[in-house]
Amino acid sequence: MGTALLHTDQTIISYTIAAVALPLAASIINFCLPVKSKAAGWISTLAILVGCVLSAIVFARVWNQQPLHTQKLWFTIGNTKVFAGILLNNLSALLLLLVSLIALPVHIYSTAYMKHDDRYSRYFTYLSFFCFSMLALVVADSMVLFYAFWELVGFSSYLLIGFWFTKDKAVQANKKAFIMNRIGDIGLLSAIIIIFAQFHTFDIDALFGQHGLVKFMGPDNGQWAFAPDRMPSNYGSVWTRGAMTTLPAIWQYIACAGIFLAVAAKSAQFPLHTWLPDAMEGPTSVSALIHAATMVAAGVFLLGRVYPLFTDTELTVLAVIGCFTAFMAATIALTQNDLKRVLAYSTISQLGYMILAMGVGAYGSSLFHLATHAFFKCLLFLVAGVVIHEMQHIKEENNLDIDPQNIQYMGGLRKKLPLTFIVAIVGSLALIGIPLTSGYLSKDGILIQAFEWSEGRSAWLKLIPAGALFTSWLTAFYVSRLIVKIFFGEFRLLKHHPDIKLHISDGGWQYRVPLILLAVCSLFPLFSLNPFFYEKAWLFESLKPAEFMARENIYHTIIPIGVNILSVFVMYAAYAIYVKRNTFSFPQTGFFYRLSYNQWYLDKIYKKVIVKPILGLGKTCFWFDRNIINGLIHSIERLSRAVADLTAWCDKYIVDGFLHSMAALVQSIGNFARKFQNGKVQYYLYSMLLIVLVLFILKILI
Amino acid sequence: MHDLLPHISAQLTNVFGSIPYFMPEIYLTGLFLVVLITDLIFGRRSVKLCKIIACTGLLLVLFKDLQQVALILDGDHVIFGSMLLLRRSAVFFKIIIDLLSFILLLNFTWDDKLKAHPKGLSDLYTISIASILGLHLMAMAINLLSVYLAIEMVSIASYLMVAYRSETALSTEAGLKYVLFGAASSAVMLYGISLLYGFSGSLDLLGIVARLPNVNPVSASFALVLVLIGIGFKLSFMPMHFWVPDVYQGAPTPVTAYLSTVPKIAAFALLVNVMPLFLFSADWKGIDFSIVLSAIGIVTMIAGNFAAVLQSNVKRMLAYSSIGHTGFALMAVVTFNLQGLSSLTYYLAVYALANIGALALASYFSNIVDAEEVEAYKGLGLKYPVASVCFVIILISLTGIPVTAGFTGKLFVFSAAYSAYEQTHSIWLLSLMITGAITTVVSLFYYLKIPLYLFLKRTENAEVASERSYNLLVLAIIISFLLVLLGIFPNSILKYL
Amino acid sequence: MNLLTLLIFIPVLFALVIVLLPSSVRGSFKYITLLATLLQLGISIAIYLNFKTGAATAGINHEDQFQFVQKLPWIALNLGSMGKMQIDYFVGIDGISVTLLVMSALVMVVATLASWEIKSNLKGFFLLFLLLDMAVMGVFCALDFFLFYLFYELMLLPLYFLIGMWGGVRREYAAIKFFLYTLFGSVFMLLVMVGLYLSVSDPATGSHTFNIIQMMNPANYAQGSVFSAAAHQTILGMPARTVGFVVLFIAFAIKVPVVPLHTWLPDAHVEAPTPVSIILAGVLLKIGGYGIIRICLGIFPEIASSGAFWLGLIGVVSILYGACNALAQRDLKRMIAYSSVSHMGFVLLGIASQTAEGVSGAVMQMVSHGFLSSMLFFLVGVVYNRVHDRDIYHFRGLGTQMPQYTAFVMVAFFASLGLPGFSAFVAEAFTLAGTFKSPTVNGLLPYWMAVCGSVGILLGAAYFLWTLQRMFFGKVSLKGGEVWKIALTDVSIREKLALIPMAVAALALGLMPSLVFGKINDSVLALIQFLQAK
Amino acid sequence: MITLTDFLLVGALLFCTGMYMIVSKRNSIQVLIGIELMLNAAILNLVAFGKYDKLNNGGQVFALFAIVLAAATTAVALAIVLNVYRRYKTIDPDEIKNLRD
Amino acid sequence: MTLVRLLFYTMSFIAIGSALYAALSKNLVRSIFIFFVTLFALAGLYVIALADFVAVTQVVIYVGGILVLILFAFMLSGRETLNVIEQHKGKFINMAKVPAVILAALFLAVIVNIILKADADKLPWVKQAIAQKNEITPTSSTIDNIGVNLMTTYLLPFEAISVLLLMALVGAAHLSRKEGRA
Repeated sequence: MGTALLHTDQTIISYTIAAVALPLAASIINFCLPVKSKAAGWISTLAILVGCVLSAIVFARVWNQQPLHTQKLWFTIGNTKVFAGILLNNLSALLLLLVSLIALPVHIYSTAYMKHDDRYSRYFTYLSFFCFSMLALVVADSMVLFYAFWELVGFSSYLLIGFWFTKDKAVQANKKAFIMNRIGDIGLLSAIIIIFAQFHTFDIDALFGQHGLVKFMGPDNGQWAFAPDRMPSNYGSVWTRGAMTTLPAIWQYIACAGIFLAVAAKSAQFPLHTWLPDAMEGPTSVSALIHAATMVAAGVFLLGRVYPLFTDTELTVLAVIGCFTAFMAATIALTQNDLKRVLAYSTISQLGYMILAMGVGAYGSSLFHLATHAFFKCLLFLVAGVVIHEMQHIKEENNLDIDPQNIQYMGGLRKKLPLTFIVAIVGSLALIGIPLTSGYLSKDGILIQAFEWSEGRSAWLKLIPAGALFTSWLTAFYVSRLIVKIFFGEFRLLKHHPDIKLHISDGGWQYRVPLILLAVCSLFPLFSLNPFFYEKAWLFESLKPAEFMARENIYHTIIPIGVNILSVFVMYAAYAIYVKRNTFSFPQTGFFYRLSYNQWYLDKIYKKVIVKPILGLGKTCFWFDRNIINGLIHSIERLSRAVADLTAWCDKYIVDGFLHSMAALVQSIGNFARKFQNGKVQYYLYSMLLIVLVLFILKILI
Repeated sequence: MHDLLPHISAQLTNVFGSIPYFMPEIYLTGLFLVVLITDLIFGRRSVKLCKIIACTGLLLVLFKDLQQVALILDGDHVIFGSMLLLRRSAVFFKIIIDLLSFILLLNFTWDDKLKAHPKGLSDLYTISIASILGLHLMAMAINLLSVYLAIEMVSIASYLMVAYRSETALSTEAGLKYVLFGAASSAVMLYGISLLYGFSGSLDLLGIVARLPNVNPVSASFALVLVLIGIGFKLSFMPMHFWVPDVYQGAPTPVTAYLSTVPKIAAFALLVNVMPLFLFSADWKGIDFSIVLSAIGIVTMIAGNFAAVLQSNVKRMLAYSSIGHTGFALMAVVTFNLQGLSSLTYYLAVYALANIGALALASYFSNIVDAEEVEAYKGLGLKYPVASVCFVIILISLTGIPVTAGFTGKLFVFSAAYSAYEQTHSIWLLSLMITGAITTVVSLFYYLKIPLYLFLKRTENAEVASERSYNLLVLAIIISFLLVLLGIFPNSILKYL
Repeated sequence: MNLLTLLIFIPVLFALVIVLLPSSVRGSFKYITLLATLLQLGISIAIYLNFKTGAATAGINHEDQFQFVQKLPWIALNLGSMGKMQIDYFVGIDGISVTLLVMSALVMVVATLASWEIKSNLKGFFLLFLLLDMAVMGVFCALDFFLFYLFYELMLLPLYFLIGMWGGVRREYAAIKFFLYTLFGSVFMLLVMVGLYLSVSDPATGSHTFNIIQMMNPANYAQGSVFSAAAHQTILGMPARTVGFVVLFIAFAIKVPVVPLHTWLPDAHVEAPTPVSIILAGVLLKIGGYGIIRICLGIFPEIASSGAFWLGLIGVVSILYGACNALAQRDLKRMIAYSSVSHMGFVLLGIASQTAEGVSGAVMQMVSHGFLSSMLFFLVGVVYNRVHDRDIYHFRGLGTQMPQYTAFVMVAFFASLGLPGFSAFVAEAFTLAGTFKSPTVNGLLPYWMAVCGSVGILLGAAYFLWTLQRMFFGKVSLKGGEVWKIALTDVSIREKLALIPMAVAALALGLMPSLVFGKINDSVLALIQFLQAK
Repeated sequence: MITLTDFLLVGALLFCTGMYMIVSKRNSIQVLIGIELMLNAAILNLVAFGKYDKLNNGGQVFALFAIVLAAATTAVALAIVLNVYRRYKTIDPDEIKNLRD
Repeated sequence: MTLVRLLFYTMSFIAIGSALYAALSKNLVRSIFIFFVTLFALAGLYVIALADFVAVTQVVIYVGGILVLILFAFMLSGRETLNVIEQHKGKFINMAKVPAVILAALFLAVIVNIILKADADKLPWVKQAIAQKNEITPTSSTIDNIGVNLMTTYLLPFEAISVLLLMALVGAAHLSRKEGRA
């Protein structure tokens, strides 16, 4: 409720609301349409288009301005008033624009991609609903609302992953995704509750804003106490909202852990990342939007929102985990043959970067990378979609029994799909972080700041930037492998099925326009006019932390150069390896090799020294992922099932058994009483007299 | 003789003065003679006539009872030279007894099996009128002689009624068991009375109470215990309850209804007349009979209710349940206060009403489908909905679930016990209450069996026997209506008690 | 005419109509019942709309703050030395009852719509149904303990027969189990009730009273009476008030139900016909929670505080145990029944926390669960009616077979597992928030209970999603083959009519929690204040 | 002088003999005789004590009533026993146990 | 006095002895006839207790009424009863009777105990009666006293028992009647 709202602010607010609500409206309309209605696609697209425009206006107005915050009383519970409102600052405005900007091409693309589906309008219902949730998540100002949309995002992702619900794998995957996300949600919920218990408010602005409460409280003496030294001179009215009660410090850690859990689940960080590769069972366009660009970024966004909550140590933990995730996912990506899986692991890896960046304090870079990554990863997925679509086409045309996503069957598509090839190259280069792409800008920022951060810290922490560096080379390798396998060399399917017909092309404008749009966005100009210095990017400049160090040290020069040179080298290596194998029949693809006289030698070195260990590492990591982490999840599942069975057993035999034994007791008492009733009157008399007498004697004696 | 001469006129004045307080009993005696003579003159064909006479006569008696309410306003009256004590509770007990007896007398001819008795029912009316006279005496007796006489009168009448259907084996068997058990109990009781008399030199209970403290307490207690056996036989509490299931099962159903209700009420009246005298005598050093009665109550509730769970014969089950109810009613007795007394009266009245209803319906089903065992009730609920619904209401009342009179009865007993507990903090009262609560749940086990078979079990044969026994049905409807009414407005009766 | 009285006794009037109608028009009974329930719904909504909020009408322990009050002398006996017995027909509502009333009325309408499936012995069914309806409404309105108890017990019998006569294969067992369990609780409740009655006297008349509101005031307890807080009496060596609280709590806990007093519930739910399951889950379980709030907390506030830990513990155990059990079930209805155990655990947890958030959350959870569980049971009934099978393993790919049905199922499932936007989310979140706040505010519950509670939410997701995946997704494969395929038609108009109000209600409460919170807030605050003051 | 205790002891012995009979005899009539013995024991007590109740004659009058009542009871009991004999062709109470749990 | 005492002991001995014989005898007929002896002996004891009217009543009602009734019953029930019972003839001590013996013995012990404890001759009211000359002496006639009492103090029981007897008569007659006859 920071500043008084101006008239113009009111317009912005209403624009924002419109931008958020339009997809919802589209979703509702689509829900009411017949299942196969083709109008659905255009309704959704229109909605997101208008939304996009409105977001852009909002962005322009809000960017680098005073944050806008407006709220209305939602409900009162006890003495707590729960507000609902909109908080627009740089972060949310950026995301608002980003999400709608990414969603637009994906929508267009989808109209073609899903054209033949039986449940066309449902798809757009879900998609629009997702957009709504995501946009609302971005602008929500209260933790409760934030949580609500956080879950709704997960829910719409659930719907979309399981869109082809007759596919068992898809259904398994969406269940897994939802439950994993749910674990994160519980973390977030706990965190929210803890924060609420500590601060008695759900207001994000009041909590984490400029004069946010969180900044002034920290673990102290075992209490999550109020730190007087952090006390602001002009502390706001929020302080007077009820007496401050303090929780034990442990709850600060738990709150952070909960938030981390939420981040890990949404942004697929170790150890909750395994749902993301499986989620690739959904339509590819969905993967592009949700599982590459937007939803998975929500975790990073959350971190951005609650950044002040984290203490230094906690941030370090974040960095470690981000680094590890990045590294692990990259190694796994090395050996995958499923096109989308490679991209999925790459996404995990890149998200790891962002978390790492958050951890090392590169708040701006992290978000910068989030934005750039959104574009090029979305692009890559759409490319994958085209490729898969065409492979599917081949498969259906020739009645083949192949997996259209397997890159082993592809190759040489460069000719058939020229546009796709070009944009794919752009996307990959951006992903690798080659200069002139947006990826270079953001990634280098992260690396440089990571090194800067590790200065003056424990030696072990040097591993973090080192790992990040190494990961970026791995990235270069697997991306090259992917591109080479798909677009270079021969079309390997022909080897097995020489007679197949290939009627494939880049597809209609619905395919081309998004690809081009995104490819353009993946280049540097959108973000910075200076293609080499990340700190010159406008986005970064607005988000950078106050104590940001200017180009003062060596890292700023060495790292970009080192990274890129080695990356190029690695790319070449990959190219050499994967194209080389087919060189004999396709000489035109191997001219680099032929130029080198010691190609065999290199090959061997590559194979023995680099490729094999790396591949081995990748396999190991994948094995680890499948068996240990997933196994852990499965064993937890099995354990919970066992617990469930145990409780069921308990219920049936112990709790109910108690009841039955009560019944048996009643029966036995009854039987005892009945024993006297043997029909003999003298026996009755005898019992009566004896009982009376014995009782009398006892009574007298006692 | 010369010693007595000066007293004779005073005695006679006392006798004549007592007569106004004795009108209902005089009418009953007259009624007895009229019925007897009708029976003798018209023989077997006189059933209807006897019934009409007996019932109208009983109404007259009831009227006289009601008139007595006015007589007791100025306090209790000891009449016939300390033989009887006419007091408020006695009058109410008498009214209840007569009212219920009226229903029961009506009921006799409605049971097909009893009606088919080849020797006719007119004798039964004669016997039962005499028995009612005995009950009246029992409710008022305050002298060992009148106590003994009243109990014997009721007992002998009961033996005869149980064995009445002399052509059937079960009835006779029940009669034999009853008479042997009863005669033995009364012999024991007489021995106790003789000791009591010997120890105190008086037959008058008040006199006994005054002098008994001078005797060795153990001896006095023993004599009292023996007397208690006699009363216990009528009340059928543990361990004097063994005869109950056999006799109730064997006796003709209307007789069972009779036995399980009115003598019990009268016996309770007797108990509340006799027992408090000993309890509140400050000099009494013998056994604490409130503890004895509490213990008996607990054991009786348990024995009756738990054993009933395993029964399959409806009448036998109701017999056990009546034992359980005795135990529960003892809870009201051991409070020994006015509230206890009125709650006891109410509880007994309601219990008796419900029990009569239940047995009337047992007769009803026995009449129309020859169902004695609960298994035979299978699926009858949908064929005879009205009767079955009444049965359910009546059983609910017996269990003590709202909104039936049984519930309010239970509630009043509990609250009486509670208020006594509040003053004494006696662990026995508490355990009585807890046992009462537990056995209520247990009682549900078996009471529910009947609705269970009536409604929940399905049966294949769909034929519906022609509905006869409208009388019983009407009776059951009236009773269940009354029970519900009393459940909602217990005030209407309770405020008088 | 007092609206509440009207609300309570409308079913009886209609029941009389049904009694008098001949069996030849049995087809109209359901419409008559529907009319009755709709009328009730109308009245309850009118009550809701006219319900005044504000601290002056908070209710709880101030008799004059209740609304729509009707108080008529009913049983007044002069017991001589024992003083006078005073039982009133005393109905009235405060914030806590009003929302439950509306919820119950709506659930009753839906249950009536679900009764279309009943084919045999219609007269009996609808009579019992209406009787049950009356009792339920009465319980929520009664402010005299005696009256409360009367209605409370009055529910037993109709339910026994409704389960026993129209139920499934093991209906007898289920019915008896239900009856015995509940009676067990209520018989002992009777004892405590009598004890309270004898301890409390109405300051206005001086006679003993069953008035619940008067029982809340420690000043009304007679000197040295059993339940007087000042007297420190003992029963069997335990403090009398503790015993009283525990006994009452057990009675209500059986209804709620909490572990380990819950085993009647799966049996009763599974065997009961759909409308009865709906009422059982939708309304009856709430009576337990309501009773705990109104009676256990109201009359024994200090015991409720000292025993809060145990209450909370039981709540947490119920949440987890119920969820685990649900996970192990393969009968759909049983699964949902256990999920009810789990969800109702939140109610207990919230109540135990004794914070405004916790108690509000608990009430909200009751209302929300009322709608959602009714919806779930209705949905089970839909499938069961078509093929008479409920085994989760016997179905597969129903999503293709019955798309609309699946949509409803998804709404119900996701709403139940606490998806934001639906009522359960708000309820559970605030229950947990209240629980977590409790250690700092009043120090009653430890922190870990909130954490364990949230694990319950997770488990909830697990079993619902598993069921969804197993039954509704994948390729169509049914145990009954083609026969089932033909039988399994999508939801009919009537079914939609029943389902949509529920879904809308759950959604509306999720979006506008103030619909509930607005009405209950003052009462909850008053309750909290009352509890703190003790 | 014959003391009261003497009478009482005689009565006690008779009483117990009667009690022995009612629980052990395999014949209803003998059981009845046992009951009569018990009654007589009581009557003996009454009569013995009645000696000191000259004015009211409580004991003796009670004894008279008891005798008469015993007669009535016996008559009824015998009527029933006869009926039992007709139905069961035995009067052993132990044999007559159709009514039992 | 000693004569009376002797008489008392003799009578007591006969009464108890015959009662025991009746109790132990397996033969119903013998049992019944020896019971005659018991009753006569008891009547003698009543006389010793100065209750001559009671003694006479005892003889008339018991011996003349009840026993004859029993004999009738016995004869009506026919020889079969006798036969059945005679088959049981056997050992004098039957194991099946042991519990009954124990019961009787226990009772005896208790009763004797309480009789001795009560110390009947020293009861206050007895002493008072002796002091107030309210004691029946061998010379006083009790019959007229009883008559007056029955018509005054005990009028109610006296009248009531008539109803009782009538009722018993009706009932017993009903039971014994052959079926089908009015």
